[in-house]
Amino acid sequence: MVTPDMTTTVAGIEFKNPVLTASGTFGYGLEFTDFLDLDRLGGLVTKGLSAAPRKGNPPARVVETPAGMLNAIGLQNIGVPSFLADKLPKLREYDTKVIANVFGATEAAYVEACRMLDGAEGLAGIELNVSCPNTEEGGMIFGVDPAALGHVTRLCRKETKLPLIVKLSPNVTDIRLMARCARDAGADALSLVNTFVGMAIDVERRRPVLANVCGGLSGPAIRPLAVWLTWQVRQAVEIPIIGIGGIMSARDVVEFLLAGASAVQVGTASFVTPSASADIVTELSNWLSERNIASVRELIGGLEVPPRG
Amino acid sequence: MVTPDMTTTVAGIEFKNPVLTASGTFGYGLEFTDFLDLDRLGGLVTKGLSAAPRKGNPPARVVETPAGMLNAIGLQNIGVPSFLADKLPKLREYDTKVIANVFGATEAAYVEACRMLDGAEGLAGIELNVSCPNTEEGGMIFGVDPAALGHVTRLCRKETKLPLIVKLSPNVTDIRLMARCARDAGADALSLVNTFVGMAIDVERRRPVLANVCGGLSGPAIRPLAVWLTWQVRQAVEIPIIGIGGIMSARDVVEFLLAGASAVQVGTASFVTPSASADIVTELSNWLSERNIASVRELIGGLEVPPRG
Amino acid sequence: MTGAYASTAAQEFLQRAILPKIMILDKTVAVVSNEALGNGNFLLTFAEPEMAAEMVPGQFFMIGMPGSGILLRRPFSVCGLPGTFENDSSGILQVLYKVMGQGTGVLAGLGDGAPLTVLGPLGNGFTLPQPGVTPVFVAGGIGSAPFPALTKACSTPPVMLYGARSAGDLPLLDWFRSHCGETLVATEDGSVGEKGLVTAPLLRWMEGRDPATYALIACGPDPMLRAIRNIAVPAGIRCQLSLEAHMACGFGVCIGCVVPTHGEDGEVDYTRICVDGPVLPAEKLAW
Amino acid sequence: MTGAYASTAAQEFLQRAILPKIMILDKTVAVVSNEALGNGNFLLTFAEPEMAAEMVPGQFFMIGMPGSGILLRRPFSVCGLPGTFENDSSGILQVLYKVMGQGTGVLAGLGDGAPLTVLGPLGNGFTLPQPGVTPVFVAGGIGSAPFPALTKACSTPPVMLYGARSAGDLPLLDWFRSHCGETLVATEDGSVGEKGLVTAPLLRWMEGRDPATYALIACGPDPMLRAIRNIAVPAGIRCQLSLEAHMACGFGVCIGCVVPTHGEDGEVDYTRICVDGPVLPAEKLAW
Ligand SMILES: Cc1cc2nc3c(=O)[nH]c(=O)nc-3n(C[C@H](O)[C@H](O)[C@H](O)COP(=O)(O)OP(=O)(O)OC[C@H]3O[C@@H](n4cnc5c(N)ncnc54)[C@H](O)[C@@H]3O)c2cc1C
Ligand SMILES: Cc1cc2nc3c(=O)[nH]c(=O)nc-3n(C[C@H](O)[C@H](O)[C@H](O)COP(=O)(O)OP(=O)(O)OC[C@H]3O[C@@H](n4cnc5c(N)ncnc54)[C@H](O)[C@@H]3O)c2cc1C
Ligand SMILES: Cc1cc2nc3c(=O)[nH]c(=O)nc-3n(C[C@H](O)[C@H](O)[C@H](O)COP(=O)(O)O)c2cc1C
Ligand SMILES: Cc1cc2nc3c(=O)[nH]c(=O)nc-3n(C[C@H](O)[C@H](O)[C@H](O)COP(=O)(O)O)c2cc1C
Ligand code: FES
Ligand code: FES
Repeated sequence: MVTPDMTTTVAGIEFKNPVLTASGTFGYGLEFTDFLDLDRLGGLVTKGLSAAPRKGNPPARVVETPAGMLNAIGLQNIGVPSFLADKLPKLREYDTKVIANVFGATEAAYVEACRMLDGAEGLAGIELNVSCPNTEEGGMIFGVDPAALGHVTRLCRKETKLPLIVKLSPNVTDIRLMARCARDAGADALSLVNTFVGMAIDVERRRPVLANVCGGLSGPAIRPLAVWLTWQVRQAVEIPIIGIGGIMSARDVVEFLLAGASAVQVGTASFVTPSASADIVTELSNWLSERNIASVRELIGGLEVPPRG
Repeated sequence: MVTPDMTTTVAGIEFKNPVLTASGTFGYGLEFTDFLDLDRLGGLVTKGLSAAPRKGNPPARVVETPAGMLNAIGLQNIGVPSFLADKLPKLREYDTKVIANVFGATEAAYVEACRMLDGAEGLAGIELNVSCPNTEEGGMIFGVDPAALGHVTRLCRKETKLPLIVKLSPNVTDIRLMARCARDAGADALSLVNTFVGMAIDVERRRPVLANVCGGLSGPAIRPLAVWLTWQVRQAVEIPIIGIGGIMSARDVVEFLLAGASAVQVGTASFVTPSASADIVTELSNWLSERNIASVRELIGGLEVPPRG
Repeated sequence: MTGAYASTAAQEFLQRAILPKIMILDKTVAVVSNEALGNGNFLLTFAEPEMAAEMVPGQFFMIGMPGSGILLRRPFSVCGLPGTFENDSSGILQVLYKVMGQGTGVLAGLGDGAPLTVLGPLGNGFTLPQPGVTPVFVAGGIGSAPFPALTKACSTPPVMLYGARSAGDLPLLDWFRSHCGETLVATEDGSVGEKGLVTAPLLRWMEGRDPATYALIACGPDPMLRAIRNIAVPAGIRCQLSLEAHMACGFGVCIGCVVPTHGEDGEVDYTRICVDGPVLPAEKLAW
Repeated sequence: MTGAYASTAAQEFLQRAILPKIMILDKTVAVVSNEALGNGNFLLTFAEPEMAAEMVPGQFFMIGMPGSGILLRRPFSVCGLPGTFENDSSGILQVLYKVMGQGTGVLAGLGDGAPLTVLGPLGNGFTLPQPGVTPVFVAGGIGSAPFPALTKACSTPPVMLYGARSAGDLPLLDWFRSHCGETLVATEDGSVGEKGLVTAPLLRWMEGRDPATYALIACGPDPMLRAIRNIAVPAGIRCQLSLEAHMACGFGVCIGCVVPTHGEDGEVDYTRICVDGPVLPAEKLAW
């Protein structure tokens, strides 16, 4: 049994393993210290941050659906200044890569958040959330309009020397087009996917369950869709991909790696089992050893597509 | 307890109840006579028919995913002539509405299939499948390109006096645009949704599970997405909608009706429980009686969206 | 006067909030028993000594049903702590639940020995009224769940006001009758107690009493909690409400379980009830 | 000669196919027992008299596990019909299964009394060899599942060639040893029987024998079935293969479960094995 090499590099960031936690599902990281050792993770992505704090949507904000959940949190967050003052100093004590997820209602707001974060000690990179479906001003337009996506990416690129990861929306006809726009505008890597827009109805009250009417679908239900989009983007661009969507186990991680992701993010699973991300690191390491796979990087893009017939 | 009025009208077709079966999940109807009385159904939609028979994709063609399944059947079918000669005469013996689902690799093939079906005795309408993700020639381009959709719909509209239902693809950035194009081109009604494109990987063999690489996701997993798209289309056009996606129970039917559908189609549920469609008719009738709702039509578009705050 | 009591309640609340934080445990336990109490109400028992040792009344668990296909865990208050229903030393814990939908439906089908994943202790729990202050409980139906453990923790025998739609929805009535100082019942259909809402006997009980001598603690459906808030806050009565909200995580990270509260800036804040609740002083709510 | 035997097999096959169609039943049954046989193999027993009365060896069920979150049912051959393992009149049916993934994992956890949804009889079943023709079974691991019922239905004692990776993967070895005319075993690791693939003892057994005196019936992994097809078809030996494919429905409507076969037009056809199989004459396969 080999002890597999779990390291992977995305956007110039060296991760000790390919398992990161997804934005909005891991708070600011510190909430999880009861459940796992943050040092075990490849990295963590913060809750979406805006230049100023935000209060978010009225409740109800979450509801379960078959093998998934809808959320319409509305990007409630403490704002970049509080993150830099209260959270990042504590996160620096851990040996894991911290990535700030950033959004804005306008291009100027994106730019301002990136500028505030640039040069922050202990920050490994910025992930631009151009794809949150849950607020009118949450950047959805940037996620579905190629020109808008390219423009906001280019502006943010100028504001920061940090590695820049653009998180794509799945709610588009052709994600390859969006991937190319983000790359051309200077993205170092892409992460995908954010949630799919969905809706649940309380049939007795004849009302949407969520106050926001629609919400974002996450969880195992979306995994086959996310794996397909990862594979599609892999064909379209050469920059690294972080795969996201419904990952619950090491097997699921391997699916994304084979489809072309260089790392992954664990989202909803952390709500179900708070230690899920760290558990998956252990499970993945064992999975590789059992199969005598020396490096996790061997799996990246390793999907074989046999000729038809 | 009232005996509710279950009738509903879509595209000028009067259905005895709003529960139809979805194309590709109910064969040609006759395969289900062991399990239910076809007379109980509002209607049935045939497996997708092309002018000439087709052999479909190599196996594996189906695989389960969380709360869903992927299929890449590749539109294997007996062709319109066999349908007219062997199936339709037998279906005429039942008191239910038969709708032919039609597709083609080219505009000419769509037109030909519609022309062959026009005037067939016992056929209540045609559903154009412009949205099958599983073959290179299966019409996906018509499903995602507004101009192509409008054009093929217009051509088919000219070929047949039968009510024309256009079945939309969910794999688009803005389904409202597609809905408007189909309506402007002469569609009497819209049905939505077809399957979402997805992929599953056999991690041991490092290959796609499906020989076709990708497949279409159906089942409960997609229901929140389909309900949202139904509601979106409801805001965009006034022609009737048939709601489809993950319906397993009467409660799910009500969700689609409230979101704006005038009828629904039951798909994957018929694989899980062959009598599902008829069971749902009974369950829906009881659901209405228990709540003293006199007509199922009261539910259509009945969603209340409270003001925010 | 209103202000004085309100701030007392808020102060007590803050005291509770600065207690040293207890570690949240995530355990897999086996069902010890899952007793049907009629009308879809069940009493679920499992043993988890470490959790039992730390938990206080008003806190809750997130309970998962592995292998059921249900994704998220479900929140349930602790109903019985060791000593509430029986004296034992094995860390027995009880949950009183009602079948409402899919998750509770699956739970109701579990037999002895079935595995559960249990996350807890979660939330803040109740602030115990000072000795000499009479705790006045107001419970609506399954909202009675947290009160057995709380009854045992109170130094003064509480008054229980127990309301529900019908007799079958008062699963713990006998227990409260034998453990509370006084138990007043109201059912909407009048099948037991007086006919109507529980607020009617509550108002009668309050009549002429000095608000300094008692404190309200309520748990039940939102309309009931609103009605009680509207009685208590203007009258300056100390009042804690145990709230419900859809939850994904239960430990503060999804920000899903918020309720609108009065923010310091005078505007509405959204407060997570899984960490800052589920118990909030009535005057905080901005419904 | 090749042609002659091949067409006999095809004819027999067609005869079977035009038997009057039997109604497919959809029933909810309770687990009678779910016995672990080691190495992830289980023998599942339930009772369904109506189905048991109609079913023939080689047919299969689609089995669903309500409340498990598993969407589709899973296909399993009938292993035991009334009288196969025990004589009883209560319509006892058995399924032999191996834990492979999520569905079989859930199945393995079910206790007595757990509900199952069972659809059947499905598929065509085996064509019984004529009296005097020796049935030669070739089973790979869990592919032995349909053979107990078939053994009992044969008028001539069959020869069993039983192959697997290792001793633990031969769950029914003792049963076959005491019910077949002859039982030859091969394991890849040599832990029981000869070391290697089951085709080796098969070829030795066939050596010098007149193909008119026996008929092959095989069930197991695809590579094994292919090897047997490649032995049988060129030699003109009657050979039925019981196939597997991913299934959604099991009764012919999803067109998911196809295998490539030689079509009448000389091109490849896709044949649904849930209705036109799972048993096909080896010469039909266009692998
Ligand atoms: C802090 C807290 C303590 C609770 N304590 C108890 C208790 O002791 N006993 C008891 O019977 N119930 C209690 N509840 C309510 C209980 O959690 C819900 O009844 C349960 O989640 C319903 O789940 P379901 O799957 O059966 O219903 P479904 O309606 O099928 O659930 C769908 C979704 O809605 C959520 N949901 C539905 N109703 C509620 C609700 N009232 N509150 C929160 N989420 C809801 C579910 O969690 C799930 O995500 C408590 C809720 C909270 C927040
Ligand atoms: C006609 C027929 C008869 C069968 N009889 C038996 C039997 O008697 N005993 C037994 O142990 N097994 C039998 N199998 C195989 C059995 O159906 C699979 O092992 C089982 O479906 C695996 O399900 P899972 O959820 O545990 O595996 P997973 O791999 O988690 O299943 C994922 C999906 O793949 C499908 N799948 C996976 N492996 C197979 C397979 N080998 N064949 C078909 N579908 C598969 C599943 O049905 C499911 O849709 C039979 C298959 C067929 C087609
Ligand atoms: C409650 C919740 C909040 C989220 N908040 C954010 C966010 O602030 N920024 C962001 O980019 N993605 C956010 N996401 C999306 C996740 O990061 C992730 O892309 C998505 O949940 C899919 O992964 P999963 O299926 O593993 O959960 C959120 C998801 C959930 C469920
Ligand atoms: C196996 C399978 C085959 C299908 N074939 C067709 C088809 O031929 N034509 C079509 O328009 N839709 C086809 N569909 C899509 C269904 O009609 C339906 O739109 C989809 O399955 C979503 O509904 P559901 O979630 O209830 O299954 C097929 C779906 C499945 C699962
Ligand atoms: S339930 Fe997730 S923050 Fe409260
Ligand atoms: S399994 Fe559906 S057609 Fe065979």
